[in-house]
Amino acid sequence: MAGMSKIFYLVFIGAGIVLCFIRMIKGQTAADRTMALDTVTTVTTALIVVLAFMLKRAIYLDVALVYALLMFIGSVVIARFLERGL
Amino acid sequence: MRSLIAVILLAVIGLGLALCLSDMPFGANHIATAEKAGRHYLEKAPQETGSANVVTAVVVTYRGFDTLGEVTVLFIAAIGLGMVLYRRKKQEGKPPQPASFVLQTGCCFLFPLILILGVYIFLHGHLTPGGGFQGGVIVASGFLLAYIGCADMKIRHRWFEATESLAGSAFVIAGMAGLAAGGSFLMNFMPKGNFNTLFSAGIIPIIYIAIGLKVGAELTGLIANLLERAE
Amino acid sequence: MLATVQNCMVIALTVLMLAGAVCACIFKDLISAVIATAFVSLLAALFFFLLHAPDVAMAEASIGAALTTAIFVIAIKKTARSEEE
Amino acid sequence: MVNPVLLLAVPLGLAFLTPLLAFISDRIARYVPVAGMLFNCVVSVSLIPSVLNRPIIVQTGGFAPPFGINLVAGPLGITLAAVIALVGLAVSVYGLAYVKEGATVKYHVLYLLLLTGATGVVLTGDIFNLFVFYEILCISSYALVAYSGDKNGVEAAVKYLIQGSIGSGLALIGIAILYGVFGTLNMADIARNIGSTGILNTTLFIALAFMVAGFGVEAAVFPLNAWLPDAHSSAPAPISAILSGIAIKVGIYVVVRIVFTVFGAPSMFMLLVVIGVVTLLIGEMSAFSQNNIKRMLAYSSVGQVGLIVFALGMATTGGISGGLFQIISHALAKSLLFLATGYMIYRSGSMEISSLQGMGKRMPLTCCAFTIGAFSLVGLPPFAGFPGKFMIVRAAIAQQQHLFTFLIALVLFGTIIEACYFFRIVQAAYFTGPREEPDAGKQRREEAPLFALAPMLGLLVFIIALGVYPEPVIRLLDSCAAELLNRFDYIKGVLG
Amino acid sequence: MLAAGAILTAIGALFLFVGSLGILRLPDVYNRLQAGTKCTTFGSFFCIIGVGIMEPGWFWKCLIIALFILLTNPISNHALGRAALKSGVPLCPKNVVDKSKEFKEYRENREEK
Amino acid sequence: MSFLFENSYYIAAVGLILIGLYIMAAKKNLIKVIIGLSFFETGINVLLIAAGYIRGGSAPIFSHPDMQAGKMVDPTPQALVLTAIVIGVAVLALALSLAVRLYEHHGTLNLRKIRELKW
Repeated sequence: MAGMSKIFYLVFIGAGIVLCFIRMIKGQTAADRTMALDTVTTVTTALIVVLAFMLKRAIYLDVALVYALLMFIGSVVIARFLERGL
Repeated sequence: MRSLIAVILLAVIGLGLALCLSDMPFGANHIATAEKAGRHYLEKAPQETGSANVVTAVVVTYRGFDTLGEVTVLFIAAIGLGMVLYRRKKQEGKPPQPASFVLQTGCCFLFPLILILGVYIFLHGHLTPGGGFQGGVIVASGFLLAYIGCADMKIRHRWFEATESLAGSAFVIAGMAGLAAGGSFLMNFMPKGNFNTLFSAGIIPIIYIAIGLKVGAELTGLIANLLERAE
Repeated sequence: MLATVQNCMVIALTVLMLAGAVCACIFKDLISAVIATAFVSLLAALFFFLLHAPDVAMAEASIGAALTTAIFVIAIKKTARSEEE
Repeated sequence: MVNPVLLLAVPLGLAFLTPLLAFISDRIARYVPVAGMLFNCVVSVSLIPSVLNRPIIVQTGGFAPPFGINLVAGPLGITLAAVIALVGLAVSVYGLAYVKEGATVKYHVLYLLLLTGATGVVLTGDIFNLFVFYEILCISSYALVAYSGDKNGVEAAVKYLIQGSIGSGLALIGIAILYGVFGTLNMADIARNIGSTGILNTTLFIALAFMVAGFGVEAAVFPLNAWLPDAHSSAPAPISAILSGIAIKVGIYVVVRIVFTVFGAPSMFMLLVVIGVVTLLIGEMSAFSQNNIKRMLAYSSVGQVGLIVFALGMATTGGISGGLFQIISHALAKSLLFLATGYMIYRSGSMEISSLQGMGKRMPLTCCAFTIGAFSLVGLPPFAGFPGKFMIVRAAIAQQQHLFTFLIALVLFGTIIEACYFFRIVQAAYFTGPREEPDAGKQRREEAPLFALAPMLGLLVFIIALGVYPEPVIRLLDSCAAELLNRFDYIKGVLG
Repeated sequence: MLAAGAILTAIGALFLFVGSLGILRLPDVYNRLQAGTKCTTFGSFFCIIGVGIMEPGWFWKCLIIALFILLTNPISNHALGRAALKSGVPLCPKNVVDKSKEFKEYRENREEK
Repeated sequence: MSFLFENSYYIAAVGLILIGLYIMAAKKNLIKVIIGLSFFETGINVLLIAAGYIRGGSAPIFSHPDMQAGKMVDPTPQALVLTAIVIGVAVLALALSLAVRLYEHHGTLNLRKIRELKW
C-alpha cells in the first residue's frame, strides 16, 4: 500500500514536470515559456519534499527551502524584462 | 563545412568519453579501500574536523586551499567585470517602467526573509547541506530581487567592496593563524566543540561566515555593475 | 516496482534535459533560449539531488535558476534580443 | 626556513586588501603588486639552495599528502616561481608609469592575482588545485586583455575566453576521469597508481589526451594557438609582456608536468618533438609576414614555444635543461621586447613596422634595449639566448639519430627566419631615418620615463649576466631536469 | 495520522498534475496563469503539508516551505500576467470578457472628460 | 533497457557536454555561444557527481548519531563540483560583460560579422 502510494506521487508529479516541459517547447510566446518555468519550479519543490520523505532524510528539506524561496526570482526577472521594466 | 568539422570532433570526443566511462561503471564502489581519499574523509572527518557535513569538512579543511582559490576566482570575476564595464557611455532610452504595487510590496516583504535564509544556510554549513558559497548566492539573490522590485534602488558600492575585502582578508588571516599556531596553512586550530551543534567544528563556521559575506558582496556588486546601479 | 518507476523517471528526466538543451540550441529568440537554459539547470539540480548531493543541488539551483538567468537576461537587455542570421 | 606557502598566501592577502587600501589612496594601491612580487622574489631566491637536494613538501590544513592538498617546492617549481616573481617585479614597476587611465586599481589587483595564479600552478602538487590556480591565471588574463576596452582588445578577449574555457573544460573532464579511475587527486598518488610500465591503457590515454589538449590551449602549441596573436597584440604592453613571458610558460609547465611526472608516458615524447617543430616553423613563418610589430612579436612567441616543446620532448637531461634555459631566457627577452615596444608604439602612435623609422635617434635607450632583446632571442653569443639554443642543439646531436639531425636543421632554419625579421626592425629603427632631414626641434629625444626604463635595464642586466656566466643556472636546471625525469624520486618525496 | 497525510499528499499530487495539464491544454497565457497559480499552489501546499503530517518531526519545516510557496508563487505569477499584458500577448479569440480592455477604455474616456 | 537504467546519468552528462560543445562550435551568436558554455560546464559537473556515486549510498552528512560511513556516497566529487560551479559562474559573468562591451563597439553579436582580427 505504502509502495503504491509512493508510486502514485512520483508518477503524477513527474507527469506534471513533463507536461510543463512540453509547454515550454511548444509555447508560442516567451511569456508562455516563463509560465511553464514558473510552474515547473513549484512542482519540483513538491517533488523534492516527497523524495526527501521517501529517502527518509530530513536534511534534504533544506534544498526544498531554497527552491521555494529562490526559484521565483528567475521568472520575476524575465517578467520584468518582458514588461520593459529592467 | 564548419559544422561538419565540429560534428567530427564531437564524435571523437563522445567516443573517447564513452570508452572511458565504460571503464568506471556507474554506482561502483570506487573508494572501497581505506587509503582512498573519499573513504578516509567519510571515516575520519567527524573526529578530525568536528563537522557533521563531510562535504563541508572536505571543502573547508581537507581541500581548503581549493576554496581559497575558488573565492579568488569569484573576486577576479567581480573585479574584471567592473573593469570591463568601466566608465562606458550611458545607454540612452526610455526610463524603465516601475514595478507594480504587488511586486514592490512582495519584494520588500521577501527581502529580509531571503537574507535570513542565506545567513541560516551559511551558519549551519557544517550541520546541514549548504555552506558559505550557497548562502552567499542566496544573499545576492535577495539583493537582486530588491533591484528588480525597486527601480530607483542604488547601493553604496564602497560598503560592499569593504565587506568583500575584509572577508577575504579574514579568510587568509585565519589560514595564517593556523600557520602561526605551529601547524600548517588553514589548519583547524580551534577546539572542536560538541559534535552536531551550532558552535562546533573549530574554524569551519568562521571561514564559512567569511566566505558567505564575501560571495554575497561580490555577486551583489557584480549584478549592480551589470545593471549600472552601483554608487 | 518502486525502483523501476524511479529508473523510468530518471530516464524521462534525462530525455527532458537533453531536449531542453537542444531547444536552447534551436530557439531563435534568445530569451526563450535562456528559459530553456534555466530548465536544464533546474533538472541538473534535480539530478544532483537524486545522486545524493544536496550541497551541490542547492548551489546549482540558486546559481542556475536565479542568478545565471538574471545575468543572461540583463546582458540580453543591453544587447539584442533576437539571434540574427 | 621560510614556508613556501607564503609565496601564495601573502600575494593573495595583499590582493584582497587592495580595495581597502584604495579607500585611503590610489597611489598606495599602485605599489601593492610591486611589494608582493618583491616579497616573492626574495623568498623564492632564498629557498633555492635548500630545495636543490630534496623538495620541500608543504601540507595545507595539517593533513598528509594523499588526503590534504600539498605544495611541492622542488627545484623546478621554485626556479619557475623565482622567474615569475622576477619578471613580474620588472613588469609591475613598468606598469606604474604605463598604466595611467582607466580602472587602475582594478588593473593592479588583477595583475597581482594573475602572477599568484601562475605561482600556484608551478608549486602545487594536487591536480585539481592545479586546475583552480590555472583558472585564476586564465580568468584574470581574459579580463586584462580587455583592459583598454577598445574594439580590438574586447574582441581578442572574447576569442581568448571562448577557446580558453573550452580548454579548461576538457582538462576538467580529464581530471574527472582520473578521479573516477583512481579515486585520488594527488599527482604523486596518481603517478604511483599508474606505475612504471610506461604503457597506458585506453582510458588513461584518453584522459591524458583530454588534459594535454585542455592545458595545451594556454601553452599555445600548434593546433590550439589561434587565440594567441590577437590576445598578445591587443593587450596593453605590460600584459602582453606577462602573457608572453609567463602565461605561456606556465601552460608548457603544466603539459610537461602531466606528461612526465603524472603519466610518465614515453610514447608522448616523440609527439611533443614533432608538435614542437611544426609549431616553431608555423610561428616563425607567420611572424615573418607580419607588418604589425606586436603581432610579429606574438607569432615569434609561438615559434619559441615550439622550440621549447621540441627541447623538452627530447627527454634527456641536456634537452630538458636546454628547454628550461630557453624558458628563462625567453621570459626575460620577450618581456623586455614587449616593454620596449610599448613605449615605441606610444611615441610613434602606430603599430606598423614602417612607423618605427628613426626611432633609434628618438629613443636611443629603449631602442638599445629592444635590439639587445632581439639579439638574445635570435641567439647571438654574449646574450642569454645563446646558451639555451646551444644546449638544445648539442642535446639533439647527442641523440645520434638521423631524424633528430634533420629536425635540428629545421630548427636552425627557423632561427634564421627569426633573425631576418628581427634585423628588419633593427634596420628600420637605426638605419633608415625619416626622409626629410630633421629640423632640430622635431628630432628631440623622447625617451621613455624613468619608471619604464629601470625595469628594462634590470632585465637587460639579467640577460647579459645569464649570457656571460650561465653555469650556476645550468647547474640548477640540471637538478630540475633530474626532477622531471625521475618520477620515483618525486613520488617518494611526496608520499614518503 | 499516516493515512491522512498520505491522502493529503495524494490530493496535492493530483492537483499538481491537473495544474500542469492546464498549463499544457489551455488556449492562451491568461488562461494558463489560472492553472499555473491556483492549481499548483494548492497542490504543492497540500503535498508538502501531507508529508509534514506523515513525518511529525518535519512538520514545522514543511510548514515554512509551504508558506514560502504561498508567498512567492502569487507574486511571480502576478508579475508574469502583467508582463504578458504589457508586452502585448493577444487573448485567445474564444474569450468573451476582456476586463483590461474595458478598463483601458474607461480610463481613456475619463481622461477625455 | 537495462543499459539505459544503468547509465542514464552518464548519458545525460555526455549529451550535455556534446550539445554544449556543438553550440559553441557551430553557432554564430555570442550569447548562444555562452549558453553553450554553460551547458558544457553543467555537463562536466553531472559527470563528476555521477562518477562519485556509490550504489545504495546516502548524502555524506552525519545528521543522526547512528549513520554509517559505509552507506554514504563519495564526498570528494561534491566538493570539486562546488568549486567548479563557482568557476563556471565567474567565467559566465565575465563573458557576458565582454559581450555587452562588444555589442557597444560593433552593434552586433554575430561572430562571423566581427572580423577585425581574422577569426
